[in-house]
Amino acid sequence: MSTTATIKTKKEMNLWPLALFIGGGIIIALGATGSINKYIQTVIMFIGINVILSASLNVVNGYMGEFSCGHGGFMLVGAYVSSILSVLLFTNSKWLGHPILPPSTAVFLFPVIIIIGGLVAAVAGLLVAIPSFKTRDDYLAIITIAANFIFVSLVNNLEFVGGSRGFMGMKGTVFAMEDVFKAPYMLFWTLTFCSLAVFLIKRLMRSTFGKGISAIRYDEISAEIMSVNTNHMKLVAFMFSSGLAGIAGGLFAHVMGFINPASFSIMKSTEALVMVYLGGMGSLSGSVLSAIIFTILLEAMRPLQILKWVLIPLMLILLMQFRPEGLMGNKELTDKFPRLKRFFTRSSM
Amino acid sequence: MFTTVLQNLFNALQWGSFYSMIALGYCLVYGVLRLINFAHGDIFMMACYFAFFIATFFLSIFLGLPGPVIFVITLFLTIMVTAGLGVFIERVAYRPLRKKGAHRLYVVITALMLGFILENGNLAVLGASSRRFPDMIDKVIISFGGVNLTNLKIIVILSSIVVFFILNLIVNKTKIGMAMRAISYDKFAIPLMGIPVNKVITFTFALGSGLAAVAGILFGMSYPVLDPYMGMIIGWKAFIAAVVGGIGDIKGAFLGGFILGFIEIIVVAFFPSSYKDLIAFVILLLILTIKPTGFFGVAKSTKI
Amino acid sequence: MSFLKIDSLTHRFGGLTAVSDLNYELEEGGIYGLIGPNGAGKTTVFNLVSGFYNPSEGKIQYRGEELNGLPPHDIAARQIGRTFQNIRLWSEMTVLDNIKISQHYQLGYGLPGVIFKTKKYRDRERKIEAKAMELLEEFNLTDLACEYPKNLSYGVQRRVEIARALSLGPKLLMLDEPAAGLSTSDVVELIDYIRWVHENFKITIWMIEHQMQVIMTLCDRIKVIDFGKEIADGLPDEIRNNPQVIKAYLGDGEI
Amino acid sequence: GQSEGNVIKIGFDIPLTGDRPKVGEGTKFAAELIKEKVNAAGGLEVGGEKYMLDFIYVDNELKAESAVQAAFKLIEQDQVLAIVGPDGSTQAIPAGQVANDNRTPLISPWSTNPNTTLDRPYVFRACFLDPFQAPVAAKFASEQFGAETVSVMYNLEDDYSKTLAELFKAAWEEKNGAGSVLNFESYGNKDQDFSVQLTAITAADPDFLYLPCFYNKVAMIVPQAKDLGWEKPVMGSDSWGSADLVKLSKGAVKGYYFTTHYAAAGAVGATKDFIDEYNEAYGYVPDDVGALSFDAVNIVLQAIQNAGLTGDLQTDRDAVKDAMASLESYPGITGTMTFTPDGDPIKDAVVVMVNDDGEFEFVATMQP
Amino acid sequence: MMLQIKDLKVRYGNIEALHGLNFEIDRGEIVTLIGANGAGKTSTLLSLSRLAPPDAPTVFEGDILFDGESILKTEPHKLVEQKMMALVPEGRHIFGNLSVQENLDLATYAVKEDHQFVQETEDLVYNLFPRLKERQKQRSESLSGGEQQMLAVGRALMTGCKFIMLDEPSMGLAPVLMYEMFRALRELNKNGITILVVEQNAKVALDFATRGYVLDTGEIIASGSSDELRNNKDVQKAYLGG
Ligand SMILES: Nc1ncnc2c1ncn2[C@@H]1O[C@H](COP(=O)(O)OP(=O)(O)OP(=O)(O)O)[C@@H](O)[C@H]1O
Ligand SMILES: Nc1ncnc2c1ncn2[C@@H]1O[C@H](COP(=O)(O)OP(=O)(O)OP(=O)(O)O)[C@@H](O)[C@H]1O
Ligand SMILES: [Mg+2]
Ligand SMILES: [Mg+2]
Repeated sequence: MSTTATIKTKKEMNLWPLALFIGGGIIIALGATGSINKYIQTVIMFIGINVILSASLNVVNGYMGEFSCGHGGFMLVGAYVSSILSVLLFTNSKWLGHPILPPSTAVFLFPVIIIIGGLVAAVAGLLVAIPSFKTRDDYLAIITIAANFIFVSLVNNLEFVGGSRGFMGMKGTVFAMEDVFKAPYMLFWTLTFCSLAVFLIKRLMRSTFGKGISAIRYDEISAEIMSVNTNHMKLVAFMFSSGLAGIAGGLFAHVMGFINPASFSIMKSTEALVMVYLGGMGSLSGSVLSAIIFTILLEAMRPLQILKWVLIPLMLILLMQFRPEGLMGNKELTDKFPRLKRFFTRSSM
Repeated sequence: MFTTVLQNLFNALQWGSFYSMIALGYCLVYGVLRLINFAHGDIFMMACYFAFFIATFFLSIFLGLPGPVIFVITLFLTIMVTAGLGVFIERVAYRPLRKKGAHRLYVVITALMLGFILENGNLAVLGASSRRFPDMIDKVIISFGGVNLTNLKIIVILSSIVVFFILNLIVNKTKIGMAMRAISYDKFAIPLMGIPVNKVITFTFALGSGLAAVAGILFGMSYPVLDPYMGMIIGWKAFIAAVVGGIGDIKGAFLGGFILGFIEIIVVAFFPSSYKDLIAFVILLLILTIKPTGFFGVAKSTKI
Repeated sequence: MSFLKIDSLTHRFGGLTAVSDLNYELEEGGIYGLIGPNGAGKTTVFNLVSGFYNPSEGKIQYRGEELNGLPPHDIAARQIGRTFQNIRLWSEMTVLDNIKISQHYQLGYGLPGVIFKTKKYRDRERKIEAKAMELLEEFNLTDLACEYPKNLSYGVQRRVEIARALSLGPKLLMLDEPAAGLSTSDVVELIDYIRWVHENFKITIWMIEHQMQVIMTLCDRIKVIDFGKEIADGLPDEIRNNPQVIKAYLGDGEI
Repeated sequence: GQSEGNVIKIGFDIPLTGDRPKVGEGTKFAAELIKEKVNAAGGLEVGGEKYMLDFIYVDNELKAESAVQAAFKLIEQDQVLAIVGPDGSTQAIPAGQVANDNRTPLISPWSTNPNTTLDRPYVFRACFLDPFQAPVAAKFASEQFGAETVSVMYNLEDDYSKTLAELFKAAWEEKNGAGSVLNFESYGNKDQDFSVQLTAITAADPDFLYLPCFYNKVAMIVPQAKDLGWEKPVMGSDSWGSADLVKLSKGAVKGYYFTTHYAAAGAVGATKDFIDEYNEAYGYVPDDVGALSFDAVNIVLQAIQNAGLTGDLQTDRDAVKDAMASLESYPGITGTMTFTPDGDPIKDAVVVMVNDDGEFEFVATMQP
Repeated sequence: MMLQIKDLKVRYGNIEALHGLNFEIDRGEIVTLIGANGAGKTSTLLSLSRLAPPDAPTVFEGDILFDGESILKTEPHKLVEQKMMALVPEGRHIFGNLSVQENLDLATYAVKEDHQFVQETEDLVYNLFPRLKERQKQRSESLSGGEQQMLAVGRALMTGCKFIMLDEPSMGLAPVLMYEMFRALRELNKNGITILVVEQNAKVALDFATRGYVLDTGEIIASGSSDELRNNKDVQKAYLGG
């Protein structure tokens, strides 16, 4: 039995990222050959972005059990930072003048600016991480909401990035890359970052270090008394989560080619929330699943116009009636379908 | 200058009154179920529409009736209907989840979804154009020394205070109030005290929604342009107000409403108005960082 | 220099003084009992030592080092383990994880370590895993390694909690009413366990208990407090026959 | 049941839900009028052949990202020949980018932000730009009220309102010197109480108030201003032009002026016909969005007729775009239009007054 | 017979916890239910008090008769309202956010009698546990473990029920208090209150009760008067630790 227990932990291969990598590869190939049209491609890109959003929010709301409602705010930070960088570095724009670097370098530097966006967002995460030492529960929820409002209205007042008029020109960077070599860059990067995010979260939550985060969810006091530095873990959780949100933001900005504060309002955060709880608190595969379902649902029901916004909530409510723990509870897909696990384990040996 | 300050004082009082009344509704439900009833803002919105239809109906058939009478009738009926709506929502959406022992945040998400349904359902049914709330009480502008007040402003401010005292009485002095507070701490033992849990909860929702109705009517009269999304942001902010006051505590919600009202209005009065949200929310964030359980909330002293 | 030294420890909750001017000395390797009527302040003393409360007055010294003002996790890292009056396991994490997590202070790697799966990370994880499995073995919980505590019976949960406290590798183990809610047969078992732990791990044990059977058979020395003040201190027999203690705590056994 | 050959697909990327469904509705209704008519007449005559019109309405929820997806859907999935919309600049700017990248002509009825069409050969608009409307308002105000000082109040989160406010401020200060704008107050999209801003404004007591705001906000602001003792005139922008304005404000706006694209009251010829048909069909006088959309759609159809159809989608898209760019003084119901190289129409602004019957009465046609 | 349990089978989800219990209690008796951890004692009391899942197990077979009437369909709060039975639950479940006094007041929610009755019971409780009197105004979550236990018992008394079930009342109580409490319960019993007490500490339980049932993994394996049980070899071995 002791062996099975050890095996169990060895079995925790990164199944999801693997699946994503494979799937992603195929999709990119299809995209490159133009056998799936741009519309489908954008839908896929938005799925990727939403997966990052829900999976990262799940670290705080699911695994750590706090109720953060301001994810959109961190997305905004990442989006603006990486957008400004990319316009500043690679393109010619009214706002920021001539490109600082030869545009062709974008091909290599694009992921870098996205990551920088993520890092800045992570730092922005301190705005809620530090209060979280003393403030808990719904009081903390309010702090996160406040943070969201703050970021949005801050940018609304920043003239040099266009305020409420929004900020644009990131398409230039994408073109710059395509000039070097024609390929569905955004598709590639969204899927790559998406799998990377899932992969990292999985790793974190499998490690004893990361399990300290879950310990906070189930009993913060005994966690602290059992030598878990809860403040530090909160810091890690919040910054990690908001950092990933920032990355999602950066990708979003470059897919859209135009961003404005309104796109990252409390509504965005709400969407992320819905995806997390729909998937199940503390279930990574749940988050991924729900992000996919949710995005496709939103897109598929577009023709229903206003009724869409009545039906989708209705469906979610019903779903929660039948699955009061979300799609997956706090289980992973592999816990539900052991066969799947065996398949993946074999394929990942 | 002085008149401006005085004028703004009244502006703040009126605006704060609305936050307070809605916050109280949040606070009631939260105080009992630890449920952030995000649908509350939209129940408030529905109340506006109910009042709109009821009032227009009565105004159109009883041409003779004086405004105040119609106002009272509308008030009464709207409270009834809205309370009904609140109870209905509790029955069909929240109670089943409770029975299944779902995590409280799933109920919160359900509440969010219900909000969307109310908003967009309304839009789908009533169509795109906004509605104009009928005037039931003729507006009287009272001005003294450059300060302009409407009779409505005064009614609003007074109502919020009255409502608060009534509520305070119910929650702290009556047994059902005590039961409400007890449920929030430990539902398990409630029946063992001979208390019908569901009755208490139903009562709570009726009360909370009734409150939203009062707020709704007065709001409709003060800001007569109705649209389906009017409840959303004011709802969020009222909830924030409730929390800053110390959520679950009636006093807290009441004062929290006014605090937020004042903060917003002072900010607009003294800074470029575009900084309203920015500064207001920074202040809130600071308050909660310094006082982690708001002004009146007591920290749940964990005994180990 | 004594192992644990408490000088004129006082703690107030608002108006109420839960612990007042308490002095205490533990020598390494002993089994000590702390008893007293309900609300005497026993648990509070434990909470003060483990850093959950900061003492209003007085000093706590552990192996020559002052603990006052240290956050709980730092105190734990100085190898003080404890259990709780009402079990506080991470009810929805596997027993194995429960045991692993309390080695948190020994990790020695951080987020980067996890992200890049550094060598150190892999070593540590392996060690932690091994140690955890070993402990489970010793407490014959191995079959339950992947169970959730919430699905375990009360007695077993108590055992898991002790195992968890031990995986922290404590030199001092504080047990708050370990026998509470155990049936008589389990209590007998528990007594053996505690004795075994004491010998096997060579550690100092300090316990609060209301079941005299446990206290009297295990403890080398017992302190009795009431209203946060010491009313007696001595060997089991002295305590058993101390009239003051009988009056305040033990009672006459009449039903 | 139409076979590919004789159908023309035109896509609409418009807000049918979200905060301002009324706007999308206006566009949709106007388009429907045209479609009914043309199809009733057996289709659109292009190069001797009759083509049935197929209009595809996609909701963009008044969200930027949604507008982008909608654009992609129309271009890639539905294979439309051209796109009408989005109405708001926030959606039109990114959607325009998509259309331009994918070489599909797009015309926005109502987006007044310069960036929408800037450096985008495939993107057009049917309305004049803010830099045009603002000075007109300034000019008119000083002539009509002999005003020297003004207070401005605008919606911070609405780039339309904000841009216009700033341009007006600039124009006014150029006329009457710095400091002639006494207040420059703003509010948020979801605000309902404006008493503080208005308190400040009434206290400053300017000659008039400029409100470049969406009509439903105007309907709230004006009465609140009057409650606070405001008696001076108020001037607005084209976003006032909605039948609902008077209803919602309970007539509080009567006697006030605003710059717009056309005057409903006392309109003649094609304009009047349109208004009557619209009113007939939907029970209210069309907003200016309706009117502009009407023109937008007609411009597209006109361009198609001028260009002719080859059957190859991309060639036709390019052709239509060129045809639109080369339209000469097209007689729209909101004035005659010729497009600048940027794709912006050159047309007159109209100033109207809300008369005592609550109609929008023609006052003057103006150039800055 | 006041209370008759007929062939009671209950389950949590699909885990069967009781496999057909049969026992009865008459007015004025003191009966105890002893057994090891997980034997099903709590489950029994919970099913008697008719709490709904997930708090309590579901009864899927058998019947519970109170004065000959089945109470399977009766809601839990009705049982208290009609003064049938009160339960002191395992783990206390006091209302931590209310003061000690409020906790006691709340327990009289369904009491229709005049003030006097309430006043008397209250005095009784405070005499029983003077410690509570001292803490009257304190937020009850900050009470010590034992104090909370006292409050829980006191609360059950306030409901005015004539039949009280206690689940491990001695848990966490100091010896002296434990004896006091059992003496107090005796007193109550003399005043006509029927008592069913679940205990881990079989010695004490049997000293206290007149009759007892021994429960093991959901079944009654022995029953009889306290003395019979005390002298029963298996019982001694398994539950009296000797
Ligand atoms: N957080 C708190 N706030 C206020 N008072 C408290 C708090 N914690 C404990 N007390 C009070 O301090 C006193 C001592 O509490 P403590 O839990 O130490 O008693 P104890 O000796 O452990 O009793 P028991 O054996 O019943 O557990 C009690 O009277 C209790 O009411
Ligand atoms: N909520 C629950 N869900 C599933 N099984 C449960 C639940 N509660 C109890 N059980 C199971 O039912 C059986 C009886 O539990 P119960 O608590 O009645 O025993 P007990 O005699 O009260 O034990 P203790 O003396 O430790 O309180 C046990 O095997 C337990 O595992
Ligand atoms: Mg204790
Ligand atoms: Mg039990």
